[in-house]
Amino acid sequence: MTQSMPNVVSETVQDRKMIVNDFAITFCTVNGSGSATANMTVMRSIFKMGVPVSGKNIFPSNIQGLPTWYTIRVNKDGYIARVEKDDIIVAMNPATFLKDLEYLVPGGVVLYSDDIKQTPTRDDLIYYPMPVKKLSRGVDVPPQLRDFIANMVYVGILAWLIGIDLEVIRYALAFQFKGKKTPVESNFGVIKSSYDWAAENLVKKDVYRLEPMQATEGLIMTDGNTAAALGAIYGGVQLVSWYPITPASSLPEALIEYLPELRKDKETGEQTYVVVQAEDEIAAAGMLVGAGWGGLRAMSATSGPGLSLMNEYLGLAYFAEVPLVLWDVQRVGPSTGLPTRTAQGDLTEVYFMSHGDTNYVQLFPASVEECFEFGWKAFDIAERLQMPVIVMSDLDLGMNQWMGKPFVYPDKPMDRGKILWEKDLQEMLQKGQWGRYLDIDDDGIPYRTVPGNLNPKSAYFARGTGHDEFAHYSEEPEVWERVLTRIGKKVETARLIVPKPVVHSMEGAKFGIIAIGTADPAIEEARAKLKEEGISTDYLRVRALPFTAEVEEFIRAHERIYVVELNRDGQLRQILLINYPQYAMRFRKMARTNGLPLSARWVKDEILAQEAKKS
Amino acid sequence: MTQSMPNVVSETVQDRKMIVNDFAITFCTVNGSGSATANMTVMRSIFKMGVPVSGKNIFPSNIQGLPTWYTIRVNKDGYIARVEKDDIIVAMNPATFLKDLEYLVPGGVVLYSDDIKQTPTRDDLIYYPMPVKKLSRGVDVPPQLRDFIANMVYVGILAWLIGIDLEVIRYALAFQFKGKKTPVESNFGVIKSSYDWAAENLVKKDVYRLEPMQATEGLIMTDGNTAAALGAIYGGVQLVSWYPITPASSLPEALIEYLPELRKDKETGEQTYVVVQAEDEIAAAGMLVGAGWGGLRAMSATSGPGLSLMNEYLGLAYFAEVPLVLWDVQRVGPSTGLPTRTAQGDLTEVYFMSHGDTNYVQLFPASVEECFEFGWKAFDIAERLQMPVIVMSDLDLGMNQWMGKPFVYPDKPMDRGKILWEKDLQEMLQKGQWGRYLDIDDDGIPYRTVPGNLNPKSAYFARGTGHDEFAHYSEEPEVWERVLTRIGKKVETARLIVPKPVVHSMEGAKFGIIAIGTADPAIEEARAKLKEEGISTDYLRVRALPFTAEVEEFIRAHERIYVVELNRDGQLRQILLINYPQYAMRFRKMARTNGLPLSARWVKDEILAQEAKKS
Amino acid sequence: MTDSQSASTQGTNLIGLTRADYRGLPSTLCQGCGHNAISNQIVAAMYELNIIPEKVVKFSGIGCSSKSPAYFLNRSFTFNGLHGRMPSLALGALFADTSLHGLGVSGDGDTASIGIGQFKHLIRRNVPMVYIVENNGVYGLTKGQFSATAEKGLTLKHEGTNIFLPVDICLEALASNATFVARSFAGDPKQVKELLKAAISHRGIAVLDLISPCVTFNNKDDTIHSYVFGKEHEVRLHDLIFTPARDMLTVEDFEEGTARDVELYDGSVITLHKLEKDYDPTDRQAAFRVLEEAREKRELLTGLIYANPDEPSLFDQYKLPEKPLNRLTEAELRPAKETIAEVNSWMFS
Amino acid sequence: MTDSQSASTQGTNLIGLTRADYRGLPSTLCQGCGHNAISNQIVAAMYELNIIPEKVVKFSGIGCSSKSPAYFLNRSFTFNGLHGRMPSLALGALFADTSLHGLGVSGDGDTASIGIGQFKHLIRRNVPMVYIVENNGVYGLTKGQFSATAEKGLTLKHEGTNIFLPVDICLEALASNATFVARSFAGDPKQVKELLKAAISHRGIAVLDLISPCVTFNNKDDTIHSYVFGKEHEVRLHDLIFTPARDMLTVEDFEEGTARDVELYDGSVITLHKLEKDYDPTDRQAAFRVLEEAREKRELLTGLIYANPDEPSLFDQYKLPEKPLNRLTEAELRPAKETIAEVNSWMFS
Ligand SMILES: Cc1ncc(C[n+]2csc(CCOP(=O)(O)OP(=O)(O)O)c2C)c(N)n1
Ligand SMILES: Cc1ncc(C[n+]2csc(CCOP(=O)(O)OP(=O)(O)O)c2C)c(N)n1
Ligand code: SF4
Ligand code: SF4
Ligand SMILES: [Mg+2]
Ligand SMILES: [Mg+2]
Repeated sequence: MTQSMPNVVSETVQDRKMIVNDFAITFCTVNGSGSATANMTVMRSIFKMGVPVSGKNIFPSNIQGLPTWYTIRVNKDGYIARVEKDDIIVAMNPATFLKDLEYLVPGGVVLYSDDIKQTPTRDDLIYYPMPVKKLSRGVDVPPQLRDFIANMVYVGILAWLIGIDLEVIRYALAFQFKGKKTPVESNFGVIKSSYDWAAENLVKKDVYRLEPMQATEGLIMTDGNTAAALGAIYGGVQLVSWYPITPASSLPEALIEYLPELRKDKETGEQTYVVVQAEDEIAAAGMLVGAGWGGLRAMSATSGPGLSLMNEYLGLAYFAEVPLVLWDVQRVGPSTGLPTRTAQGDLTEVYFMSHGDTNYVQLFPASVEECFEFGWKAFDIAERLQMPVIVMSDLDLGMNQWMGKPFVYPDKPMDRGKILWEKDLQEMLQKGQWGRYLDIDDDGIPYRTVPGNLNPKSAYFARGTGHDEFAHYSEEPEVWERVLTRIGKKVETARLIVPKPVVHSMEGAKFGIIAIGTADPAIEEARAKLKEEGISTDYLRVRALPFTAEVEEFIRAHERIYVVELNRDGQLRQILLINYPQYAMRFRKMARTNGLPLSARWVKDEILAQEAKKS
Repeated sequence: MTQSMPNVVSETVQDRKMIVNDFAITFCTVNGSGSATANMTVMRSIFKMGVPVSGKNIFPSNIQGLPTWYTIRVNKDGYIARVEKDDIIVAMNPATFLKDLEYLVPGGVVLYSDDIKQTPTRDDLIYYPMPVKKLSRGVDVPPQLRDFIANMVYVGILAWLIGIDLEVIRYALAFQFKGKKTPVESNFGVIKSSYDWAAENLVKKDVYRLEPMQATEGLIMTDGNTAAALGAIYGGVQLVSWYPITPASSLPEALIEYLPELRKDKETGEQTYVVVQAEDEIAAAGMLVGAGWGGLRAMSATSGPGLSLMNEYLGLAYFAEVPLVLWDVQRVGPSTGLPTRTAQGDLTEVYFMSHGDTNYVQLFPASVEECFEFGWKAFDIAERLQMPVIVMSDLDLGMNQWMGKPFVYPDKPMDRGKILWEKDLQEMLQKGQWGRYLDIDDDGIPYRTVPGNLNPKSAYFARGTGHDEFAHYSEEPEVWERVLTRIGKKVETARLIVPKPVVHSMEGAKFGIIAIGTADPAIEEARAKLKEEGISTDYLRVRALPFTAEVEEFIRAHERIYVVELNRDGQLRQILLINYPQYAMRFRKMARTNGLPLSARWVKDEILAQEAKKS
Repeated sequence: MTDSQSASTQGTNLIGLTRADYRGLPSTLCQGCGHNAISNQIVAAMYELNIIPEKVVKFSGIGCSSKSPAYFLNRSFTFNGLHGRMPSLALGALFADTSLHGLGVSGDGDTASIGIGQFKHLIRRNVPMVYIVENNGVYGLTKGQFSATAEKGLTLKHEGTNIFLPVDICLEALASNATFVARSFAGDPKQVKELLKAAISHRGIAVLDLISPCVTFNNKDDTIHSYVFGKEHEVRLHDLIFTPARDMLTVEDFEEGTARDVELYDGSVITLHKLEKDYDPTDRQAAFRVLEEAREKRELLTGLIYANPDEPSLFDQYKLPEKPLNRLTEAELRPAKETIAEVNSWMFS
Repeated sequence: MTDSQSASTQGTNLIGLTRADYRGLPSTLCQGCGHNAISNQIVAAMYELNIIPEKVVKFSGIGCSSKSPAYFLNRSFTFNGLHGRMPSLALGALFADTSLHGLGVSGDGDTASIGIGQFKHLIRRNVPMVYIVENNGVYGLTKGQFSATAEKGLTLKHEGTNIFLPVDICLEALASNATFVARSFAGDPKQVKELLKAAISHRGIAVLDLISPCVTFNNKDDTIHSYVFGKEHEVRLHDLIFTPARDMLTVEDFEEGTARDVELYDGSVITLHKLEKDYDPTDRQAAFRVLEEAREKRELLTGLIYANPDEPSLFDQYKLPEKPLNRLTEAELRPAKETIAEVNSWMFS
């Protein structure tokens, strides 16, 4: 095939201006072929060269043999949103080769495995063949690892092409293989020899080049699910009940990995936590409710279908006032939808989850450091409010690798909320009275006891049926209304303790933008681009529901607000409408759901289009 | 105790003006004591006397021995809303006796069993003792029916007191016992002798009196669940899958009762329907989805907890475009809540049911005739739209007895929607192409085939995962967005075919009222009262979601709209806000949930209070 | 006479509590409901076992049966949860303090219809608790529909005739490797009580399938869940007496060869007095066999059907501190400040 | 040689279809996955049974196994539903046209973890369909967590070690009164195919527990769901051959006393050729026993474990018209106009 590759881009490198630290590379492979390690190695290496980098894995919902794309964006300014075009592709999958070419910018680079026999359709690209088979042949690895090793070929050639430091690569490999010498060396061997082959046989004709920077110093790199798990561990999580589901599984799996490291006594082997794989999400939710009621910090992680199954139990938790933490790592719905693609499509379901009038706290992390932070904070909020807290992450955040600030040790002591042990109860009873559902402090939140409390007055009968302030069964109309109204009051208390939004303002902003979670990178980048075109914007990133006062302030200050989100119906906007009817006409819908993270380009174009229509 | 009853109301009947056909009687009994038959007999008798009547059963969530109240409202003007005060009580339950007295108007009547030994606390009432034991002793019935028969004593005494025609009572009994002579006669015997006892021993001192009218001629009397079942039978229901839950159970049970009468061949015994009691609501929903997909008219009935369990399956039905009908006979939530009390608290849950972006049709019947009508119509809508239709009834409508217009035979042929059998498909293929999810008519609704179609091109692979117009699996971003957007378009088609709202206008109305379902009687009555006070109102009763054009028209025409509903958070108002941001500030919240149907008094007072605040 | 019995005659038990300390609110179930009879035996068993009421946690689903925890052990924490989903609730809660006695009460609808999945997975995990099914073949609270344990051919007022074979709670428990399986009858209070005591003392899950007539909806003389049927067709596998560990000296003597003992993990003993045939409740195959035979003969077979006293419970599978998890302090739960640097180093920092 | 076999050698079967008419899309499962082997046998069985593909409806839950219906019988309707909830979907759909063959494919997670409740209730109702569990002891599609059939002690990469006894699909089916229960192994294609044919011809529910190795996540030689283990530890209860009703003349002769026949309701016959011991698959007690023994011996016991060919299916319990319900017309479904007056009279009008 090499011969049939067009080579019309005849300018040499010198002819064109180099593009340094600002391009995107997509690895086009099939899943199950072990390319993840190779891709991670490239990404980590660039990161360690001090250059800002981000990775997006677009993978199919199966295990082996289908097309998978991994895009690494290198951006000296630190922009990490998804880009719509590639500058470089590493083409390993014949099945998608021709299609993959379409996504390249003119002058883009095609590093292709010489297994690929199709004749490319574009002649404005630069083609480099990679003799993958040949270069991986010599290596001494077990046959089942052969494919795996083959991927190291492209690492080596790419390293030569864009200038990744080989020593940094070795460092990244050492990290990957936890320092185990054999795999590090055999992989590095292939990389090195491929690098050398490239140096000898290829002539660089493209313009993409890495140069070391200092922009990632002190940063960490991880995925949101791992960060969430670690945060939860620092939050003192005690019971994890879960049921596998993409893209949530790796969160409990990270708990399974790290809990023994951090929460198991090195000497006695005693563990201060329990992880239970439930038989389904209803059971997982039931375990949460039981454990939360029992005074444990209990959490689960799930995604759409599991969330829907938990509806009934979450309504019980709301009404029986049981704290629990649930991570909803959102994927594309409705129904089974696209299990391996990202979305922000469960907001309204959660907002109105379970029959009857309910309310929950939702938290919206947008970065790995927020995953860590909300990982522990969610427990404080849940126990303080005696209410389920649902942390709305998504596949993009949960499963992709992100640069981030190092995790910060919790800056507050744990808030175990209004829990009464034997003596506390004794004192309370001496001072006056205690009723499980008595709102003594007028903040909507009663005091609770938990099983194991041996004070003979501590026990009460928890239930999902009508009850009075003393947890006695009641069908009295006034009692029902009073208790449910009091529970409703918790929302006001919640507003005071949930994370406040993050606001970014510009001088002379023409309008506002409101968004949540992983819409963030695209918005930040789009704002910079708009700014370049002379359009200043303000931006508020909501971090929790119920909304805090800052949200209203922001809305009040802006005549026009784009609500940017990854779903069809504009769910965040719907919730804003319900909460701020007085500003209803300010909210512009900017919602889409196609399974991909937003790009800055779409955000910018869509805003410009709507702005144009408006005027 | 008779002696301790105060008797200070010394005026004789002649002194005071008689109150004719306008009062409320509450029977205070314990459940499981068989009082339902007695109460129904009274209600049916009054109805047959031509006097408008309504009944509300306030019963506990257990089977036997707890307080139960049955209120019959007699109202010559035809108002049937719940009233807050009683004119007459029939006190059979010592446990609640003193409390029951509190609900009486001054001058009210207490018919009490002489078993009750408490001294009453009010002296502005008229007390009549009833020697229940004595009067029921002589009757020849099996011992387990003794309690049951005892209730007939109060029927007889009440009949004397307010003037119920004995022959009408016999007619009502004959209806109750399906003409079986023995029970009719033994019950009637007790009624007659109690009547005679009263005539001989009591002196009428109160002012309440029935007089025959012609206001109920041609009307029927039944409960909403029965009406719904019958409507469904005329809608050709083919598969009923259900799981018992109060207050929905009597709907499938009515299907079990009436289907064999109407849908089983008298000769061959062949049935054109199947009823399956599922193991839970998830299974019930699954059977619906299977059957609906298979081309059957499938329905279920449930209430809050069951609805929450169905979330996942309903999302699948939405996305795989499967028609089905679900009756949500609402009770008080969240959680198990008050299973035997009424509410309209599931609107927002249903509106946003299941993860991801979804949409459903909701229908809101407000009368037994509408239950019948929506009973069949729901299938036409569901099959036309290939979408779940949820009929939002409630305990008040579903389980209480209501007067109503006779059921009207469907005025339209069945609409089986866009279904293709062998020949249809053949023709379509000859003309062009067919794809299960291809929007040929540009109304968002594709054509479907169903299993059993033997055309070799008919089969397709239904799923909850991403798929293209030809039902092929797809993870393509554009395909996902296109298909989901197209499904979203169905809402617009739905608007054109769902039942339109009912609008009642008055000359010079100051504001509008919007409500649904069983808020209706209280609103109608409140409007009349407001009118008496010189305040004219317009009223729109929504009968379906999505909203039709008439709703917007109504909103546009009113500066101020009270949205009246039986829940805490103002759910209908929230949905209005989402749909009509341009009118957001017009919607006033008027929501409450205490388990009881609304009273006209509360509606009126609350409107007046809000009006006062406004000005 | 055992200690506990002697104590009871004095009005207080060994820990100084009266029967009243084990009671609950007045029952709101129907008069004569089998569930009430069972509540009474729970009170008696707990009293006689000298259990501190605060050391018991009760759980239930939804149904008349599931309401009954309100009618005993007022001084114990209780969670009356969702229909069919009590097992997961109990599992989560019991981890909070593994020194507590878990006591679950469910119905046949709650367990065998909607709840069969959670029931079986609870058993599979051998969660240490007593799981009582108050089995009346019908949904009481929703007024008389078929439950999954209704006999084939049973006719109910609004429902027609049941066309399915019943779920056998004991067989299901066995199939899921339950470590303690018994059946009894609300009309046989003494046996219920002894089985309860043994169940409470068992190391893992103890499933009690208690036939408990619904007098309102399913008590016709010829239906298998009725009082009359039970009285007439009960066949006891054995007479059984439970002796707590500390009472070992007082174990009653049976004639040689007429009794067999099952020693529970805590040292207490169930003595099984042979009736018709000798029956070995540690033989799983035999358990399958007698259940099958009883079904064929339409007998109400009662007694200890199977026990495997030593199988580790779920809690034995985790190495938990002695202090209950729910009493652990911030210092015990939150990793020390120093660790954060290491954690960040794991993140390729 | 049977007709169907002879037909197959000519490239078309008795109804003139080629194997290709029974195929599906190319599999996207891993190479070597047991599920693919089973798909192939489904194609073969359907082809050899001369079944019209349009007369089959396929159902599945969610999992790699549940994807597999895309890879066979392209010309049959299929509904790939929700995780663990295929049984209710199938039940509802099959009522639409009871002349169709229902074929459900599930996984061990789909059936034994989340789905055990629906699985057991489907069986209890004896819904006439084939229910295949492609049992690999692991969740394939979510990348290797324990399913409820994972062996105790199994260690998986991200999950640690499984501490629970496995759910035995066949035992569960038996306990729920399944009328056809078999186990086989994806590595024993001929047996799989014969069992499939018998299952398709059975009157009621036919449960096939097919051990189907997950080569990616659970195929270590010493684990019970692996190919190597299966090859080494398979113990066949019998050799078995299915003969459709119309092929009766061609039934192979076995030596006297070495075989026993099970005649299915439609007249077809399963001939069981005795191996070690004689085994009577109509004996429920024996079925319980061999399953128990196999478990104790850690054997992969395969063959027809239990059959009760004549038990009425769910559909037999309803008197349905011959015309499929989903083809009934408005005239057949909507009561006549005259009836409305009578209905109103029932409403106390
Ligand atoms: C999800 C859900 N579905 C249905 C119900 C209604 N419901 C309440 S109790 C009950 C059945 C109880 O039967 P069983 O467990 O046998 O208890 P019993 O009343 O007979 O003691 C049902 C179906 C409910 N509460 N929740
Ligand atoms: C409600 C719900 N929970 C979780 C999932 C995620 N999920 C997809 S497949 C699967 C397990 C499949 O395992 P199994 O049935 O054994 O099939 P296999 O892939 O092993 O063939 C799970 C948990 C889901 N799709 N839906
Ligand atoms: S209805 Fe039946 S189960 Fe319920 S309380 Fe009454 S007798 Fe007991
Ligand atoms: S992951 Fe396992 S079960 Fe799934 S396709 Fe691959 S081998 Fe088969
Ligand atoms: Mg029951
Ligand atoms: Mg599996």
